[in-house]
Amino acid sequence: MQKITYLEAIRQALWEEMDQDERVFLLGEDIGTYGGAFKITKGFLEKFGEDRVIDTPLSESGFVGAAIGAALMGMRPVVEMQFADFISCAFDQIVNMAAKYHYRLGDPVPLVIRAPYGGRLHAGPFHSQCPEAWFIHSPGLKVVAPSTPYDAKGLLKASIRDPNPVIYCEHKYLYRHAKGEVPAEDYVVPLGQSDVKREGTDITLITYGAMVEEGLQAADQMSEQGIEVELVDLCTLYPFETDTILASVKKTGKVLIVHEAPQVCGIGGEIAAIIAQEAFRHLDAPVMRLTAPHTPVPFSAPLEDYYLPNAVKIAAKLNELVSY
Amino acid sequence: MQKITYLEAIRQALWEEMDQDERVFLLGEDIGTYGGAFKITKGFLEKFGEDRVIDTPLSESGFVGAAIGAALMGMRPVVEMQFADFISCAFDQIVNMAAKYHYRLGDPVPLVIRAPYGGRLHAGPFHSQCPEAWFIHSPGLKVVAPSTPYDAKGLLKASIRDPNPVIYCEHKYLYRHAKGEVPAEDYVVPLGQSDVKREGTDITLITYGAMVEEGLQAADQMSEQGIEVELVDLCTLYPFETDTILASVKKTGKVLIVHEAPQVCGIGGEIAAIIAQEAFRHLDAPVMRLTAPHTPVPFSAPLEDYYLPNAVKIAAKLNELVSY
Amino acid sequence: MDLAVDDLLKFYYYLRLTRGLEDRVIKLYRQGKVLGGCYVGTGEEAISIGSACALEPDDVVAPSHRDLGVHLVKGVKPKEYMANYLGRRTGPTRGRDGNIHFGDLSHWIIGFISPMADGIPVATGAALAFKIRRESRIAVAYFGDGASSRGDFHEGLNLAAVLTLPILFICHNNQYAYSVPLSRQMAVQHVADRAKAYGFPTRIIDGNDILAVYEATKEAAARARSGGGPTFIECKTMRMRGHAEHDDASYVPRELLDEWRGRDPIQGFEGYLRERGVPEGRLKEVETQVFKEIEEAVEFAEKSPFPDGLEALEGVFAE
Amino acid sequence: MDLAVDDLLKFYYYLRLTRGLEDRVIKLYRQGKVLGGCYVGTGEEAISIGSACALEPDDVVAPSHRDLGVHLVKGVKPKEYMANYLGRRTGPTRGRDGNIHFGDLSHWIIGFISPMADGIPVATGAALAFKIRRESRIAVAYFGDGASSRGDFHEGLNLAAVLTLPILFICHNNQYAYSVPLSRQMAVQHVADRAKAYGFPTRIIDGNDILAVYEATKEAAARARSGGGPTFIECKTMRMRGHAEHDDASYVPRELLDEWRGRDPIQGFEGYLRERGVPEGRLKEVETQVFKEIEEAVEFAEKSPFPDGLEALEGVFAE
Ligand SMILES: Cc1ncc(C[n+]2csc(CCOP(=O)(O)OP(=O)(O)O)c2C)c(N)n1
Ligand SMILES: Cc1ncc(C[n+]2csc(CCOP(=O)(O)OP(=O)(O)O)c2C)c(N)n1
Ligand SMILES: [Mg+2]
Ligand SMILES: [Mg+2]
Repeated sequence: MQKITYLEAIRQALWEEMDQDERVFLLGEDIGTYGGAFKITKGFLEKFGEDRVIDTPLSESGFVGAAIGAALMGMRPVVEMQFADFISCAFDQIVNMAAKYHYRLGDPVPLVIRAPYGGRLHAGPFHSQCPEAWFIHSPGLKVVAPSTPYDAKGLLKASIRDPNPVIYCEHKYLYRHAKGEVPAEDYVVPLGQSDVKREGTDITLITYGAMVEEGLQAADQMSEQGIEVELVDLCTLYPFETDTILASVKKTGKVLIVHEAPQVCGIGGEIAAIIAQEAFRHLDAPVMRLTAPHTPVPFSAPLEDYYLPNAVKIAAKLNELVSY
Repeated sequence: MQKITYLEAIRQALWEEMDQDERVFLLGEDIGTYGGAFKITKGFLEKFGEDRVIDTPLSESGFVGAAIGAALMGMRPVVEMQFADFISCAFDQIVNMAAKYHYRLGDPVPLVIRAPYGGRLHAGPFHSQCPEAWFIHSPGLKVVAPSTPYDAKGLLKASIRDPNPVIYCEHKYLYRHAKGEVPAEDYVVPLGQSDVKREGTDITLITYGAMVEEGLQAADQMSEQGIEVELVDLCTLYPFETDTILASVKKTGKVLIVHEAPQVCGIGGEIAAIIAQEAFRHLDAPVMRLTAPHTPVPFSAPLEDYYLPNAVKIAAKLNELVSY
Repeated sequence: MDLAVDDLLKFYYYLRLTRGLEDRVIKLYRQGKVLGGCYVGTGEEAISIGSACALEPDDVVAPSHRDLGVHLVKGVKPKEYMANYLGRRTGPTRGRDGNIHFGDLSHWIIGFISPMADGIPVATGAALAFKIRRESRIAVAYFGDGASSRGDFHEGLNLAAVLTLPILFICHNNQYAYSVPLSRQMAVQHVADRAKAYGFPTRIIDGNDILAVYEATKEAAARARSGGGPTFIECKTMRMRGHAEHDDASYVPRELLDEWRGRDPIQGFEGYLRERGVPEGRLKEVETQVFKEIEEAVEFAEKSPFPDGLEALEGVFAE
Repeated sequence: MDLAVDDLLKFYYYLRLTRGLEDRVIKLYRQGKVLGGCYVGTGEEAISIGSACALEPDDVVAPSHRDLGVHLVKGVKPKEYMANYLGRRTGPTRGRDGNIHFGDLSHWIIGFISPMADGIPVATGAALAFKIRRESRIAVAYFGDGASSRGDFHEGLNLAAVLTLPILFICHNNQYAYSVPLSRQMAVQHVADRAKAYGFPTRIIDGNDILAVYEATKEAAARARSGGGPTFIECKTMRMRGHAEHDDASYVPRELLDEWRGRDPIQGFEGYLRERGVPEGRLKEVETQVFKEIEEAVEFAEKSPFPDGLEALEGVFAE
């Protein structure tokens, strides 16, 4: 199997879906001639032409709205936000127009919005945000956040083939830092399934995106102390799947939820609440969370390092749980 | 003491703050000549003049941005969203400009955005939404949601005097349905304090806004069965206060959290997670939530009635907890 | 432009039907049978109908909240409209959304939502789909003067211009945005002055003259269809009632309303029909027909079941 | 307009200082000492400096990401700029935000944030505050051609027009938005053609001629101060480097860059100073002074401490 980067996996998914379905087209800033701020669509303009790789003016609400209209006409637009941070400029079109359309009128809106998100690149408050919770809380949207090249490719293909608006959160740090095996032949990773990235018996660690790799490193450290951590990767943040989570919790009795987004009203609280309700009798310790603090994402290295969860901090929390 | 409506309480707070602090001024659609879609600012134009009661063009992002700029110049703008649903049109200015300004540069942004929110008026998907969780999740914003005329007036005054951006969620159903005593003399209800609206020993019911009255009715029903419910009104949704909540939970051992906003990534999940972590040993039953389902707010009476939590549904949940 | 009498009577039929349905809805509202808001386009019917009649069946429209006529011309049935107002399961939204917040892609109508101007970029995207697929269809976005102050107006029109898309932007300039007169919405005289910023043709016409609207739309539609790009059509008119039925519009100067009452698009068109020698009988026929349809619609709606509460949970996602 | 030699040398000083600081930052970036993005305004300095020099000390500016010169003229120190680029505690954001994403109200500078055009409504609100308080101050919003495609441009300019606010809108039209040329951003020739939509005066000037920028700003500022409302000033220029330093801008035609290299605002102004008979010595003085300040700034920044991680938690809210 080919070993490729997360970025290449996203590129391949886009390329293959455009190649096999002419309804698929791309809209965004600098995605054509320039090939995208992260060069994900490099070569697409040459291959698929101006009609299907559209450099838009700087107007997120305008081109997201346009993508919705094209989707209603049976196209399968994939919008690139240059950075997830600018998705807030299109917020109204996403939560009011796209999200509610099918519920109100029964017509599908097959739309994917790619949101390059997350920190660790010292890019400051406006190029590092994690927007997922806003959209998880908005009925009518699906939200996806892959952690590996395999998932990135399979989930993007599934998102493009899905008849609903999908916010596809691709972590910028993983673009070049995550490498992994990806089959050459066509496959999808279905939306709405979480994935056990590591089996274990003692503690359940629930996370997604860039925190999966950190969690796995922490799990290895714990393993040296004889503590076996089971890591559940949510993969899809809405609709998220709870069976895997609850099965794991019932096995381990201890849970740590980790994410990079701010804690308050994040997905971590939601999952913790569900566990506290559904697996109440099986818990041997309080459900713990490790997230970013309730601040904007700071720029300077020492600040951002302090701000972000990582393997060391995860291991420390896991140890707290052990000794509970 | 005067017995006034929730609407009148908001009107008085605005009037008195404008009267005693000339930095306070109003921006919004139809708030001048017309007195506002809900007539809250009726008479303000005549009293305070065109400079301080500004009818804006239909452009939420523009006038919220302008309010931020005026706040930076030392003014105390109070923006009226005609309906909270349209706050999504100003989302970027709120979460990127207003919320992050003080953290980045140390300059305060004393801004209040009044958001008439909530359902029960059969106003459909675009005039009934509850936006609070989006903003609770956005570091740098305070979020307030009063349930009574007393709180509405005191919290609005506190919000206007606060040096930070505050999203003031005023429930449209309460405008005319909530009446209560309000002192004539100046007072504030400090931000960041929850309020025990009913004392009880058996179950803790945590809620806010229009669900407080429903919760109190349910509590009375339970009381007839000898179950004493303690109702904690959050009042401020961020920064929310946990001491009162935890003290109550430690007393009762059972918790129901109720809100009108969709469940996933709502404040209910956050509070449940905190309780599950902080009061783990004190819980005699799983923390339960009763919220709106994960759909847009439907229009037709039977649908909206089904959609919204109410006293009957709350009582049913409380009974579940009793018999747990 | 010489239209056959039957075409003219079709205009007349839709004018009467639209006015009649909205008058009837106002009655129902007063009787407390309509929940939520009650929005009508009284006095602005010629804009919706004249333009929609100039389109091909598979052209796409994104009507606004004063465009019942567009829905009717595109094929929405009076009973569907009534059922939606009354929140019944038989309405196009099955009770999920109210009044004219609906649409129907089987008639190529994009659903209206409240945030003003949101339909503009969406209609632009429909036009983009046609361009990509080399279809000779066009899209039409409808909106008011107030909506043209929103960023989505700017972003949508600009995108359409840059991509030379087959779309018409039709503005009901009814001189008010709720209570706010034009003078407090913009510092230019015409909404069309704003549209000049985008580099495609703009026109200003009498929105109360259905023939002028029809003609302007036909001409712009032909240009759009042949790759000539967007056209902006500002239709001067007047909002003859409150913003919605709860609003007595006391902020509107009487004289202004009186002036425009004299320019009612339906009366005006009736006069024209008589000049053209259309026999009274034909007009009466239309009126009886319309009356019948309206009463049938009301009866249908009132007899229709409400949705069951449980249905509230259905259809958030497409399968 | 006849400026004293000292004023001209002040212009020259800021031009040199700006260019020098940014060249130095590029070096630091290449040495891997700058984290995050590296944005400079090479070739556009005359716009920032000519306009800022035409303002009163208590006028408020909302600079964009090519406006280092505005910061310097308003009083930001080179060392503060350097310290911010290097993420040190001694920078205006104490390491919380990077590069030119800063501001300082003690110098009446509204902080720039990334979402393009967001500063436009905010500056408009500052102008609104001045109008409400009857202060004779004005606000100035800076932005690029690309930013003018955003809704906030439309909403901000319209609000300023309707309320007749004391504000100037100064556009760096450097012909590209990242990789997107004007022709794919708008279907009109000038950004000023867009601004005509709002009903206040617009001007198009040579952004590489600092005297032209100064003059145009002075004139517009006087009008704004005396209640005449907003002015839009489009400054034609060229982005002479990549969008940021990671970008080689290979998508920009060589000839275009060559043409504009011949129109460098600093060289051009030097020529003018010599014509005016300003002695070489004075120019050399400025250059030595600037060089000294830059090296001091770098030294200060590099010697400055990084913030402690814990500081990340401070200051989300004002007390
Ligand atoms: C973004 C947004 N803000 C506010 C409103 C509330 N509102 C509904 S209609 C209206 C006025 C619309 O004026 P115009 O566009 O001229 O349409 P008209 O009602 O005059 O036909 C307002 C302010 C809204 N629907 N959307
Ligand atoms: C709302 C928003 N979308 C996208 C971006 C990413 N981006 C940063 S600068 C830029 C181009 C800006 O062009 P222009 O306004 O002309 O300024 P210039 O860089 O040319 O000076 C883009 C697309 C952004 N900063 N904000
Ligand atoms: Mg209007
Ligand atoms: Mg530019």
